Amino acid sequence: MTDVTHTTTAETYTIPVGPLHVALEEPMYFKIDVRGETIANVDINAGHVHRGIEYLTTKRTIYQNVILTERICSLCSNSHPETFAMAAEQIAGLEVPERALYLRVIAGEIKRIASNLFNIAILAHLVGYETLFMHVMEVREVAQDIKESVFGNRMDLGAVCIGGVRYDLDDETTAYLSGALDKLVPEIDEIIATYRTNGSILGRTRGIGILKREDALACGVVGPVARASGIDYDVRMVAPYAAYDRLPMVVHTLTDGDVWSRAMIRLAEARTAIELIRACLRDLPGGPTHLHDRPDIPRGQAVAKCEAPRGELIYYLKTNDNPEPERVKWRVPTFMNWDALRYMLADQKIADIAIIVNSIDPCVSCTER
Amino acid sequence: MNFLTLLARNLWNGPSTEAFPFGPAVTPKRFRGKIAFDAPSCEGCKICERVCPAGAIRFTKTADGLGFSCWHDTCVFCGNCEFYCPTKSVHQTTDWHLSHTQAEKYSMVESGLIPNQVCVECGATALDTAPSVAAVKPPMSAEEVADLRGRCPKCRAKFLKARRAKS
Amino acid sequence: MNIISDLKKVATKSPWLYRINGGSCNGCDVELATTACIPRYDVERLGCQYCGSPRHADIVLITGPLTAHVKDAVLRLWEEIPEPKVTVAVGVCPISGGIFRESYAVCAPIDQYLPVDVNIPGCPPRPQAIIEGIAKAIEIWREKL
Amino acid sequence: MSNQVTLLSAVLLFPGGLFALLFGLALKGADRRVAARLQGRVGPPLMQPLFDLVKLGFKRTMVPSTTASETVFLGAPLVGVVSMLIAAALVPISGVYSPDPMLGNLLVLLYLLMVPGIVLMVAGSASGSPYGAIGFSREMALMLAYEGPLVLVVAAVALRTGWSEGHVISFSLTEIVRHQQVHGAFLFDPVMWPAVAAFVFFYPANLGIVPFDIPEAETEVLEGPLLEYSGPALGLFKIMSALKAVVVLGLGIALFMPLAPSGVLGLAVWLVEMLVLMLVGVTVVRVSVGRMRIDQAFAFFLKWPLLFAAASLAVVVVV
Amino acid sequence: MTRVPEDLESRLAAVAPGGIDYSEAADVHGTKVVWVALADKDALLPVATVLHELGARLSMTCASQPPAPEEEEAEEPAEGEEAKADEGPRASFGGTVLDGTSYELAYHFDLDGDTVTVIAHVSQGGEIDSLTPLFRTADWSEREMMELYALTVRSHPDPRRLFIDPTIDAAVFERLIPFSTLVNAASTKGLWEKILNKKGGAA
Repeated sequence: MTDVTHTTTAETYTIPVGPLHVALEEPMYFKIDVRGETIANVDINAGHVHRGIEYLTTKRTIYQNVILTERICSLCSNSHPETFAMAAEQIAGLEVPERALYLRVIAGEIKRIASNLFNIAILAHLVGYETLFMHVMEVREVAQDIKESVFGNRMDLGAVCIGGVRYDLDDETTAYLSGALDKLVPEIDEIIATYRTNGSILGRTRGIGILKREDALACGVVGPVARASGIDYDVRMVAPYAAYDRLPMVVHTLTDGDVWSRAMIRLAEARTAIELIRACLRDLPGGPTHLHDRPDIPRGQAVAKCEAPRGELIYYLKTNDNPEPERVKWRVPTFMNWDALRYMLADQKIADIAIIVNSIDPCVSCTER
Repeated sequence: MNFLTLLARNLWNGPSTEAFPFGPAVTPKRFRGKIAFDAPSCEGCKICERVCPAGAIRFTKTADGLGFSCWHDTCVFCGNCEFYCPTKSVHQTTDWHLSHTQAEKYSMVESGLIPNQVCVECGATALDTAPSVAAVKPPMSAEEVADLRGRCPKCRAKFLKARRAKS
Repeated sequence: MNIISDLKKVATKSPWLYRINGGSCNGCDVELATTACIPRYDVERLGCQYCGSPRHADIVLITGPLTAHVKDAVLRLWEEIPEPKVTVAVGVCPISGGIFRESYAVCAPIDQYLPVDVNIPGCPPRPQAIIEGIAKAIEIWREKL
Repeated sequence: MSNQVTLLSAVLLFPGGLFALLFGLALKGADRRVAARLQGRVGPPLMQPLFDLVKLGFKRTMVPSTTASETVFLGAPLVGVVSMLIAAALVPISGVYSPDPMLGNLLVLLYLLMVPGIVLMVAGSASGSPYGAIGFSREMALMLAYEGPLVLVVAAVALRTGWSEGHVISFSLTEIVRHQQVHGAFLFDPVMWPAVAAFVFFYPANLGIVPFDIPEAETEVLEGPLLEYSGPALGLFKIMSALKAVVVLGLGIALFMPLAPSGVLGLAVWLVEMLVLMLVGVTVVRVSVGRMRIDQAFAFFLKWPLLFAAASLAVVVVV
Repeated sequence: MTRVPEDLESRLAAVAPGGIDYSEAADVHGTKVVWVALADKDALLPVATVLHELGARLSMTCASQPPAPEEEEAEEPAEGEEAKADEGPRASFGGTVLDGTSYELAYHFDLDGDTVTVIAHVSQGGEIDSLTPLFRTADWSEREMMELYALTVRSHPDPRRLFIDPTIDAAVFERLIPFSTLVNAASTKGLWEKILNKKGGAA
């Protein structure tokens, strides 16, 4: 394991990054000891987005919680209610209709496309490459339009309910959706080619913020961060849920573990997500989209997990005889990946701080709840 | 170098900027915007109040009847109310023009009133809610529903019981 | 007198935006970034520009329910923005606390701590709604100049 | 007496002062608008930089409590503006205006061109913020990197002019311009091509645009030295940078392609040349690349531009 | 990384002399979910060691304070639950009194997709061993347990607060959950009076 402990000496001085910093989409606070332009030590001070949601979940009914968990974070806002609902369905032994399983995949993968493209765009922004940033964001707008036209909101889909999904696809929306995907495919392919060859991007991301495989295992990192460090782990593959076992899933891995690898994994997954949605549209079975009424959730406990855009998301739900759950606990991918920043930032340049932090696609609002 | 082609394409195709705010903005049909309440079709079950995660919906009992209010400054536009409403008397419109000055903060409310009525049968004062007839078999005709509606909950139950006995 | 008011009119063509995240779920922030930075909405048409320093800001957009941990930082930052400025609350969280109201860690509504001029409810508001709100803010800003 | 009036008007009205300021703002506006078009946007109105400036006039200047010295904090941008006003009066417009020798020569201009960088450094450190400090060190590193090649480029031009005019070296911009009007622009002189190339790299660095906007990188050091400035004081920096754009581009034209008819037509041609230089050399560059890291930029300047400039100089000396 | 081995129950039982309550279920895809309740909380570290050797990843920990069972046991217990009812409803497996003040700690491990949840009960004011020597990732999870509950994690390397602001009192969950009167997202009365008044004024 790499040693990441450093001592502060006379030549170092401390710069604060955050808590409100333009380069960081969200408030977080690093104290960084630097020697010249090189990072000597990083201290992460967390808690700026702690809203006490775990406490709130025990004050809301299970049906309100589906929406509350959606508001934990807007970038993975479909994964939270989906996993929560999966846990509740497990406790109640509910059989979710087949059509709903496919519709859940569609909602999840659309969020994945938008979320990954957002991260890729921000990378370009941090590199100072505004045109590329705008271009990727424009491409992402196609996914945003899908969300708004099919689900009714650009961020929070409200797709999932306990026992199924709340939305349905009719002929019009299906045609719209597949048309939009056809538009996305060449654009994403072009973006992949750009990130693979562009000198400005390569110069700032290759060999930067490396996380070695053994360090990645020690930190227990998940999602694209793990897969970029050569760890072949994807919840959709190892513990299939929804309809993933019937879909052409591909897990992408790279071995370099640098900022660029993580970006390329995200792009590849956005591309795969399109194929998954297309497969869903092709195989979409008929039938109801959700169980009727509001099923009772009896006393019990369950663990459920899914692959959010940033990695494994796990929920623990414990219910008793009240309409409110007794305890809801979840662990988001960034919770695991954050700690790995210590390894990635060691001995890097100040200029790369934001780029490296962004490379784990940090979701502070998820992590701090 | 494929980037220069993108620049050229941008120049050639012209700006992709939307006309808004100088022109109209496109709103998708399914957009989940402002809440609208239709009092006459409401059954008064208050399920919307119970499933609203943000506490934006509140029913208040007044001298005139049962008041419905939804405060848009705390509503999260999730659509739970519409999804669980048995009659869809609460629904989301596509209206997103919600920005307002601070002075208007507390008037961003959608409200409605389910008025009181006098029961045609027993003369008691009761709410003029829509009767819950979706599960009634055989289905009721419009006249029957209107007839049922004029009664208080107790007399409605009696009415339905009598109808069941007949069929 | 006339020249001053003409100049003020010119000045309102240059409202610079600054975003403060008071512990939001990202939704409003991402939508703000989208609105402010991408060609589809291009607020630079209105002379708007996203700025990196609070000192350069004219219109400050606050998102999030103002968590206990971030409250002091937000208030301090807001103080650092030179007058005249217009404060806009984006999303229901800063306006009322939204879905997070009554948590032990949330201090919303934000108007208890600083004067808010415009509210843009939504969860999150769509970019067009944000532009509409910014237009309202520019109106108020003209009065304040 | 009349000499002084001419001087004063050259500094305050034309070609420096008001004229250079308005033209510089228009150049910046054109840059922003064309950049927007290249990015697929509508973009701001042409005179947006002017609107910004007017707006900043209405805002309050706040002096941060961390400031070491208020005088230095507020004085720095003023020094920057004054230096650029003088520099603008030093740039010849071929066929229209040649600067008074009283004001100085090419060497003075080079020194004046260093002032904005120094002003930014002073401003950054006076603001007392850690980002200002990083901005300071980056600005210094960048200046060290690009001043070297620039000096060699200027030396090459000065030597080539001087030798063919019969003396060793000429630091008079007027003479350099006249020489080219007679013997053809250096732009078309193969010997000078490497120097032109080196100069092309110099001016984005000097103007602080991508890929060399490292000291002001918003996402890294939050606009660095300018972080703490607001209101009119920030406006002064905007004025400084608008003037600097005119000076640097004007210098480029004077050094390499001062071919123009005289009179109003000459001015028009000069304006168009400036605009084209701005759009091709600045706008297109800044929208099509990302930012370099300071160590990358440093290494870059010590490689290609230095090599090019040295090559030109060597050829000039040998031939 | 390996999946849950066949003999996991016996392996875990071997290192937990106090006894374990083991149950295992698999979903349609064969993904296993294992629940292991420990009779003795001090068996946590040896049990975790076994899982660590299997290549498990500590994916989450959750502390909770189960409420005291309500006083309505008069009605007949449902079938199947009889055995549990006989054990005495007031104590957990292992005998920790469930009076609303004791803690239930759930440690969720991931074995290449399978989930193993180890549950330990700790009485009020008790201590639990830190898993940080085995799992680097336990650090934050355990800090979180400590800031939410009045619980001590023995030999934790960095027992500072993690997310919660210092101005908020310690053990916030114990203070708020059992005793709070706020329920069901109901908005405060004052707020609604403002809204209703405004409406009345406008009409």
